[in-house]
Amino acid sequence: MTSPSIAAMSPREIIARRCAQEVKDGEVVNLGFGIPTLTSNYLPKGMSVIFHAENGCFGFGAKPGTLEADSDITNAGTEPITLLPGAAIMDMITSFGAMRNGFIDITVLGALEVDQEGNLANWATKRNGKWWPGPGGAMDLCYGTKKVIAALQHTDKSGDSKVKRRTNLPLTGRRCTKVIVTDKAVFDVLPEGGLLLREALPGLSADDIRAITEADFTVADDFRPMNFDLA
Amino acid sequence: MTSPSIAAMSPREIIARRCAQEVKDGEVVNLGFGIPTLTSNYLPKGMSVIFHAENGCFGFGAKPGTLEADSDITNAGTEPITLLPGAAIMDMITSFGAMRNGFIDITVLGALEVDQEGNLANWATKRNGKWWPGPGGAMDLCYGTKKVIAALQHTDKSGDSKVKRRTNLPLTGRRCTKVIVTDKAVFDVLPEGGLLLREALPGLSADDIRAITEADFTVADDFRPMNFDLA
Amino acid sequence: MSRSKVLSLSEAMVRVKSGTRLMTGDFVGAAEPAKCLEWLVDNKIGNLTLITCTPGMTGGFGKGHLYANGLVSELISSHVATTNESSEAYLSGALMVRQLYPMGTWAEKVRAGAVGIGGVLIPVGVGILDQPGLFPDLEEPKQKVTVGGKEYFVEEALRAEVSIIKGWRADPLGNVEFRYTSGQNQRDIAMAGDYAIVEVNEIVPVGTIPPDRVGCPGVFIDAVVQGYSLEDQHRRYRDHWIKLGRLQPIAEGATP
Amino acid sequence: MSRSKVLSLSEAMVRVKSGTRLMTGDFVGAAEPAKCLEWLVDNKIGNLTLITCTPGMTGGFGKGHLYANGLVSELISSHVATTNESSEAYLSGALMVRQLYPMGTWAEKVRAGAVGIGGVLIPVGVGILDQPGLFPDLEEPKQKVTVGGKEYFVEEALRAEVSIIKGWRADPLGNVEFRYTSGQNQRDIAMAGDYAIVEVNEIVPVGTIPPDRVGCPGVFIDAVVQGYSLEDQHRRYRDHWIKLGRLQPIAEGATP
Repeated sequence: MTSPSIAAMSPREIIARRCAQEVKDGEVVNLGFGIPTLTSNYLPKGMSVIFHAENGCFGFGAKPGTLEADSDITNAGTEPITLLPGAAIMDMITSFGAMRNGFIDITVLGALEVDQEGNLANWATKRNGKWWPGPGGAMDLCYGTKKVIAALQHTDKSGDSKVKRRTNLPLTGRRCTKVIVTDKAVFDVLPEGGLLLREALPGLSADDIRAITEADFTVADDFRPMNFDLA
Repeated sequence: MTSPSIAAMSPREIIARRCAQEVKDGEVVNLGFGIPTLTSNYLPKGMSVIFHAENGCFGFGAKPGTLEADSDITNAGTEPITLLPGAAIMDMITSFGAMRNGFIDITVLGALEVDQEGNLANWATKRNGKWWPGPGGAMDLCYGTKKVIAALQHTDKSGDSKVKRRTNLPLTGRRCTKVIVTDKAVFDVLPEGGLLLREALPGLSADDIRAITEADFTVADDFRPMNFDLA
Repeated sequence: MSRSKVLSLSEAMVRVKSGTRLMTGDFVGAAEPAKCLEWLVDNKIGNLTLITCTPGMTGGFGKGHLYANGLVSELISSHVATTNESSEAYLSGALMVRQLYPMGTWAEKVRAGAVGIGGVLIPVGVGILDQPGLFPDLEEPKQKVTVGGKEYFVEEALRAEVSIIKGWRADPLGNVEFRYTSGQNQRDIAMAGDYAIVEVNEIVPVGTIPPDRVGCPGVFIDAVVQGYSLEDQHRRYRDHWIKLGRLQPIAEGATP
Repeated sequence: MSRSKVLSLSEAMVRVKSGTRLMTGDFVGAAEPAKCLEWLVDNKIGNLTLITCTPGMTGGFGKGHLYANGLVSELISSHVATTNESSEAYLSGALMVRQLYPMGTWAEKVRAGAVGIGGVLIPVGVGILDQPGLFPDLEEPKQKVTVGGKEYFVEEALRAEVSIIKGWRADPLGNVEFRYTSGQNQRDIAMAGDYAIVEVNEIVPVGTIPPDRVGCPGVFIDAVVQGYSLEDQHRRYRDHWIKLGRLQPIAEGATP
């Protein structure tokens, strides 16, 4: 893998790389679609985690080559996957039971908005006067997963903060988010609510983050720049 | 198999043989413990039924020889069984789901008492002031099985009728019994409640049955002696 | 002897009529009963209420054709937009969706219908999905109950008139074996239908499937129909995955 | 690398203490975690609340020794008398049973605990098990709810502090494979325990158990302990079945 400088990275790559640092060896991990999926590219070599797919699998591996793709071995996004040694197939209701019941250690989920209470919104926007597109498995993940990481760009196309005081979108999970990772900053959500700024993109100060963030936050004593070991 | 005359049969054998006549080719059958289990000995040769075991099996066969007994192939009474071609293993919750949801065509259940409304009681008598011994899977069977056959001796040791006007024991199933088979008589339970005497042991008249039966009943137009094809 | 449950596609599918409440097995288009779905499109069976995990896989595949052809009038699911076709039908008002369920809730509701219980108590989404006005087409507010001091949704069992699932192989008794992640909740779906059809890659003699490899006992199945061969199924998915950019195109000269 | 979950019997079983709320897998004594049960008897771990399908197999086998030794103070089950030992303990007043559940209800309650739902709506026994006075030790009447015009019991999820299940073989990740009817609801029991132990006939390297033969994923298991070999297990059951008259004694001179 090439090791670009942070300055040369896309926002998606920054988020994915930083999310990867939240994952611990041996954990059971569920990655949502989009940016979260990229996270798996940046886990340290030698780290062994168990990837969970909602449709009913623990322990899947990389995407197969086209001719090796087996249409009966897929992930929750209908993508072909491979099964690693030690993988386990289960039925869907057991898989979602595992999600509700705290057997997933960590999930990285894309978000439309998060807020300073840890509320996460990612399933519904208004289109033609209707809520669209639906929760899929994201509410189950937010409900039961021990550590929910919200992964999103810090601001929308107009430059408005997606890290809100209070989101008004229908929620995916109430007070579920433990860590917010954006392309500009990393916040912890405190157990009693409220955000703690832990890191910012190198070169950005806490005040720079305050200028682009709607939510209130305090600054960690050990506030520091994001650091990717690109060696 | 020897073919004894009805006169020489034990009450248990009479009941089991008569219950066997209720089973139709191709049906899914669950036999309770005791007399009901004996029913399988008297199914016509060439009849193919699917035996269900609550712990999670369709399509089991005869008891194995001692040295062939596999301790991981058992029925709901922890007896070793064999698996016939076409057998299917399922988990216990699916098995009980099948029972509640009408996938069992017929069950033969022992009973302490039945009554003329089709109520069946077989799980509880008072001992030391407590209800004893418990429903096990019998309530699930009574709830969901399409045809419940109550199999019991007509009278208790004191000669009192076990076919009651109304049983006062805790019920296993309310209005669930379709047919009552005793060592003396066969009754249908009418859809709106009430018993219809269909058969009696050869030599017994409808009045003989009335003399030993607490429940009220009407007599079928085609009332006739029980008949076992003993050829 | 038990009669064989093997039927032709149309002998089985004639059970699905205009207006049928239909449940299908699949997970976002994986392990869909492809031939049965094609039959519905070919025969223009419409006004369906479709109970399914998600609308399916996008880009003109499987269930997507049902929405594109206007055959589904109501969807009971966790999502409206895993296919562009369903998304458009929903946004245009052609596809009614009374409420959306978290996928795990949807699966538990189907299972409740499968195993003859009235429903389940679901904690997911309490305080969110019961917000007034969120689902304006709901006739009554979502029922809740408190157990052990915690509030739950009372989620009623879901059942269908016809269920169609997809297996790998089945025998004439209807016993079905699944491969890998294709099992999903297919057995529950079969059990939750008044009439259950399984489409398989292969029909095998009784006794072929080991008893502990049966994923759906034949007792739960009414009809077995022949679907695509496993090889053809792989080819269909690989081709579609290439089209969607999920797999690399096969290089010129390689043997597909 | 993931740490191996293989532990010695006492390393795992030390989690069970006097007063522990314990759930065990088995069906009337079939597929019981035999060595773990023996450990409880040997170490006289008492005052247990035992959640189990039935008390076990009668005649001095497995769980029966727990009641005979007065180690179980409360039983949550479908039956009190599948063992003489439990029957006597119950009738003498030594074994508390607040209420008895239909076996299918018991299994659904365990599953609810396994999959993180609050409970299930059960139609079985409505109008029977809620008769006043039937279970005098019940503190509150059974909760009911009406859904779709039909009345159901609200049956709350059951969970345990420690769950012990029995499998055929397991790998160091905790993946468990079951043989034939021994799967029962063992996976649900593992998931419904805060700490889950599996006793197996054989411990095998990771990768030995094919992914679609895993009956209980290792993610649900905390400890794997070595039990009797499969051969010894067969012998134990055959001997007991002969003792109970369920199998014919082996003729003199035959090889056991």
